[in-house]
Amino acid sequence: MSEMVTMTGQQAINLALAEAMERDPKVLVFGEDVADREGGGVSGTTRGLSTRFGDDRVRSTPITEQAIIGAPIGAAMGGYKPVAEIMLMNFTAVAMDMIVNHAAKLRFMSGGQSQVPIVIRTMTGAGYQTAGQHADFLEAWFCHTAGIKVVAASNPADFKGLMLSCIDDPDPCMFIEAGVAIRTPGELAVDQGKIPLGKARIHQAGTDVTVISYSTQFLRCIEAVKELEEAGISVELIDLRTISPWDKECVLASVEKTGRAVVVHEALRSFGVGAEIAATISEELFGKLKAPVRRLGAPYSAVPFSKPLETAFLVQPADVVACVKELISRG
Amino acid sequence: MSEMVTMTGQQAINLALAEAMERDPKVLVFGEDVADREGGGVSGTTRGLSTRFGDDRVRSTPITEQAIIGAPIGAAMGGYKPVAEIMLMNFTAVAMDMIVNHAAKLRFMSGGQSQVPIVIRTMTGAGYQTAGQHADFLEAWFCHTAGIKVVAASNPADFKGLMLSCIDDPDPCMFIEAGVAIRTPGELAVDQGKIPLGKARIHQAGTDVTVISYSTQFLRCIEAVKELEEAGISVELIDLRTISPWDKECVLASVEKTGRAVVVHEALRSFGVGAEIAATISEELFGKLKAPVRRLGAPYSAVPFSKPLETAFLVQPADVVACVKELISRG
Amino acid sequence: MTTTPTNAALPSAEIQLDIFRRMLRIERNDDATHKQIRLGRITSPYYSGRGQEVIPATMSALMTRDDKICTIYRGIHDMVAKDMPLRPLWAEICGRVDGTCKGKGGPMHLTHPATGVMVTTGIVGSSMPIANGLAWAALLDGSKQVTVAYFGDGAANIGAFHEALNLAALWKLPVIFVCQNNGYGEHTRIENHMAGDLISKRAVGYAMPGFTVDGNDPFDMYAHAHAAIERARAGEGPTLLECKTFRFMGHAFGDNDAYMLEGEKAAHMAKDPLPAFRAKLIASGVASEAQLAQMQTAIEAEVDDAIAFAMACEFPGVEELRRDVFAEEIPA
Amino acid sequence: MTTTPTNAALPSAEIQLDIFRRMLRIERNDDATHKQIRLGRITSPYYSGRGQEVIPATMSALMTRDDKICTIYRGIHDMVAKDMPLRPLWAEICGRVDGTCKGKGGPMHLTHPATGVMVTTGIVGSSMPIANGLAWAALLDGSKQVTVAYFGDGAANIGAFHEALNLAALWKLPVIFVCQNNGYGEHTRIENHMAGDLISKRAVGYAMPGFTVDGNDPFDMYAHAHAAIERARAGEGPTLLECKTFRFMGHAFGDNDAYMLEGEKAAHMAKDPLPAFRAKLIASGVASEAQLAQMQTAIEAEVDDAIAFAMACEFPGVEELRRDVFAEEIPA
Ligand SMILES: Cc1ncc(C[n+]2csc(CCOP(=O)(O)OP(=O)(O)O)c2C)c(N)n1
Ligand SMILES: Cc1ncc(C[n+]2csc(CCOP(=O)(O)OP(=O)(O)O)c2C)c(N)n1
Ligand SMILES: [Mg+2]
Ligand SMILES: [Mg+2]
Repeated sequence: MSEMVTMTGQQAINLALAEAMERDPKVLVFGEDVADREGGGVSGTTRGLSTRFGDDRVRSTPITEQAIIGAPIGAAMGGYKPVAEIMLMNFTAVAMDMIVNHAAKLRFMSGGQSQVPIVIRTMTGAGYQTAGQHADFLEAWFCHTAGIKVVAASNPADFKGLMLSCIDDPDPCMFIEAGVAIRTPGELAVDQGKIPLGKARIHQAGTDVTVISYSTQFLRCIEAVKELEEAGISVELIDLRTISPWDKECVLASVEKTGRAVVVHEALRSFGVGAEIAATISEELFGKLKAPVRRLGAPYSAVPFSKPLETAFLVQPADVVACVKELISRG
Repeated sequence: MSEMVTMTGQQAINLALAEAMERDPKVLVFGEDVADREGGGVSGTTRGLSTRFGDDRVRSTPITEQAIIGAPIGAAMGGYKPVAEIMLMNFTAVAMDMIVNHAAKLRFMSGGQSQVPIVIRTMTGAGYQTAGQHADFLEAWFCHTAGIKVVAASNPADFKGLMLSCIDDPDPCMFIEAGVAIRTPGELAVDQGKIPLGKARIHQAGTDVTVISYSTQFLRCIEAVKELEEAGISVELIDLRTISPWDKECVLASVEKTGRAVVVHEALRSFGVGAEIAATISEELFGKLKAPVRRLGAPYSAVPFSKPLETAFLVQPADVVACVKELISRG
Repeated sequence: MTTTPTNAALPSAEIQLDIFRRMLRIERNDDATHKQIRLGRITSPYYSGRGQEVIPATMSALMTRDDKICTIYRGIHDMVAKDMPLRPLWAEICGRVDGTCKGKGGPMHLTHPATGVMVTTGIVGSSMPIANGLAWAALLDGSKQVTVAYFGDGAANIGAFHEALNLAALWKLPVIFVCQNNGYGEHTRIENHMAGDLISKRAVGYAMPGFTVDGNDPFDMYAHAHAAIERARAGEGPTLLECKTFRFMGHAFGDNDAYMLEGEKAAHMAKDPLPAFRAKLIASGVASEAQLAQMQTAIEAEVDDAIAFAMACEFPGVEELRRDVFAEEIPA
Repeated sequence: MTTTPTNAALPSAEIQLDIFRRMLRIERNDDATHKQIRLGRITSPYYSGRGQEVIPATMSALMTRDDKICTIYRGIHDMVAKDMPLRPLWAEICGRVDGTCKGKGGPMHLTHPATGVMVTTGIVGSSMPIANGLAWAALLDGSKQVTVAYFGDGAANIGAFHEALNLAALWKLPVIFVCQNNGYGEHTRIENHMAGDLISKRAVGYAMPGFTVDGNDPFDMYAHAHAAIERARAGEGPTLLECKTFRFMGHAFGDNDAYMLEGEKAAHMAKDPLPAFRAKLIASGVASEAQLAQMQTAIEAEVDDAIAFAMACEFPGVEELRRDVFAEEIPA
């Protein structure tokens, strides 16, 4: 077994970028403030890369989100593997045409002649009182778009391993760096390598209920599960990691075993990723479930500013605990 | 009973706009080519309005989707009720920031001080070989956004009645004018008035299965249902009309009765509107269903150009028939 | 483009004093904000407008209460200049239910239509297309109202800027595009984010008047703002004002300044427009030392009162998550 | 801005002939397309480039096979000018599996990297930001490759135009922004969609060279295109060329022309650049009547062959819906 080190997700992503750039001269980093002259990223995730790999490969851009995705698309078709940063996920709205109508579709529309191996890194998540336009989880938009993969890790090992895979993937990937998740330290092997896309991770095995989550909300589920274990409830906890394509096989096998499922995410509950997962479980395991599949997500509102509202907006560990207990109580 | 007339959805929308403009001088129409000098809209939906109500109230714009939504937002806050056209739904991607980060959120973020009573009209739908960037159904994006209503009618009466309601609604509405649906003639009362938002329409009552659909795909379901009736299967067919907020009460009551449900839409099946509806039905009617809830939607690909592919991409009446028969066959 | 308009308007003594009052109100309020942050009473990010006071103070001195502004996350100075009352402003910053937005929007989305603060956006560039709509409404109303869209130098590179300027010029909308060019977009210097030397030159492409103004000089600001507002009120259309200035507190309050040129910030702070204008008012006899001291005391009292008020307010209840999503409350 | 560059390059006789060949290939192919539409063999919308031949013909005469273009729905003339082979082009238009894109993209998304046709977009303005990336790649590669982004006058008002031009100028990317200004965006005349008189003036805001060119005059086009391409290859950055022209077939083939000014189209067609240039080549002795007739015969044979080929091809099978979504096929 390799040596373990402790670091934050941000540091793990930084390592992944550095390793990929070291290995492959075609890997580029691009976005607002990403170069060291500008501080290596608004929260330092790309710090040191321009100094090490040069300003040609790590370039700060104007505030110009359409161009920030457009140029990587073109560069990718020119043989490069650009990792582009859209500072916050809400700003993907400004680049939506480039992401959805172009990056995701060019391979298909060209009959396979064009490939767009870009990675779009983006931060998001509530909890910092940044209010309505800086904290949305919008992964459902991209999951509903054919031709782009969507990844949202919760811990440093996955951030590193999945970033390495996204960079090498021949297709566009949206890589979500949730604020809380990338700042939470964790252990990973010094030589942590690629982790395959599309594969969930069973964080812990259990028999009574399956809890499925990802990103920051997964961390809140870990807390909830501790409390549930203390109450004698055995939880199988799954970190989806890749949201599209998601690991149906893993989830269905788990719920087939436990008979109960709760899907938890930070995004709006309505029309969210949880709907697809819950609908699939209910359909595929019809007649085999002990209880209805529950979904926990944000209420139907914008992210509020005021701290008590922001807290109420987020699914809290206690909500997960209550939901699981209710399911178990149904027998 | 009032006299009935036959017209297309386009004509019905035109009537609704004219009536609303006649009644309320604050109603404005805005978008690319919408004035008569430019032909009254790329497919003529706004024809005659600028001649009748003046160029101040009906204005053709540059190709400038961010400004096409931005200006109505401001005008709405200034007391007007703009109806803005984004020619095709794929181009909402260019205006996504204005729609999602602004129109949908300003009321909430301002604590109720701002209101944005705009209507965004937009065409879409496959079947015309316009390929990957001109035919997407993207309603799921907007359903997953708090603060905007999403409407997609299938027939002239609903197009008129719902448009009248959208214009009077104090909040932003996305009004989907699917190409096939707006061109299909139908009957409506000469004095067709408002139809409330959020209310589904039971097109026909039935006992064996509930089919839930909207927009063009609803028309294909009508065909399917005819065939099913001939096969002795009694279908309750629901036209959702408003997709967000959708009429949960109506749908749940129906499926509680029939015990079986199929949701059908033209958008991608994955992470589509059908997922929310299916997940809700499965959850709320747990233990009361005779069969799993099925969802029919497009495969996970861009809209293809070639006719045979385009046909295969769309859910056809035969697919609905097969799906319902399979559900019934389960007993 | 850098020349002062011919027949440049000069601010009267009264207006000079009014500009100074607004500047001082911004600065005192900003200073109080730093204190509250240090006390841990404000936990959200704060984007200070300190150093940029002259721009909104002068614009506001020329605007009526009915005139509108659309501003950005770095916009509290714009609101204070527009005479937004401080009690609800502070209550909002503190997330209280008596805030202008009931605590739902916070400092990045402060809104107060009663004083003409229509939109505060956190999305770079998005103030401009919306300002066009307010101006369009005024035009249709036949009113003389003008709308000011504030934005930064970084925002001059985003698509919304271009779309908004084209439409405004094409339709002769009564809007003034006021760029507060502080030389940086977050940590990126203007020469690294913008092609071309002057933002005002971009007006050429829309056949719109565009001027580069000393945004720290109330007289230069006044002359250009006056001409632009007159133009807009006369139905002659929009103007682009590039107002050069500097932000004394960096991007977000508490950021480190490593990305700045050495000595750059100190050099700018040495030319702080607030004490400079104060000295000028006294030297030119527009105001007395005592008068300005009294003004300051009054402003500080207002700020202190607002903070005390805010701290005493309640937080909103969770039912507020169901309110103001739509006009009609969402059922529990 | 409207002046021809000093030391204007003149096309050699050989290049003049090459430009004409490309123009004729466009026109003959376009004419054949009309026929196939009338025969009901093409059912998708068609956006004809008839009337605009000189622009891509001249650009292409100056480009190597390795140079790239990014074009738009009205782009078949651009592709034909770039010498895209007609067989796979026609197979694509007819939705056949032997089309360049296996029938998945169709005429609005025709792509053929082998001849440098990298992207064809149906979204107004979106060719430009992507062209920047191809140019950026060439720059990093240290190659002399240039990228041309084609777009229309209407596209000059959308945000992507602005963002792309700023970035290209800032980074000195080897890209040429070629606006085919045909005076209309769908049914809207340029004076009703654009503020300002010349699109080329928008280059001023980016300190980028910008020129208004007679897009129907191969000599004027050549001089400007030559200078722009040389500039790009020399690492001096992008150029904006506004090339004035007219579309003879309206927006979409079969549209009515009610929105045009009376006599406008007829006046333009009377100055059809194709016969005019043909006459000039003969008058100046660059080519003989017989030579050009032979050229035409050869082109017509190529077009006929391509159509026959396309019609004989198979349609793609439904399994193609699972292919090319990702590199890896999606399991059934
Ligand atoms: C569309 C968008 N992209 C990026 C950001 C992140 N961001 C916030 S402020 C800022 C800098 C803006 O600079 P400038 O326009 O000069 O205004 P200033 O902050 O200097 O007042 C950036 C990049 C954003 N809010 N919106
Ligand atoms: C973003 C976007 N908005 C609207 C459209 C619809 N549309 C297609 S072509 C066109 C006109 C474009 O005009 P111009 O740029 O002048 O090019 P031309 O067609 O004249 O060659 C419009 C509005 C579109 N395709 N994309
Ligand atoms: Mg700035
Ligand atoms: Mg045009």
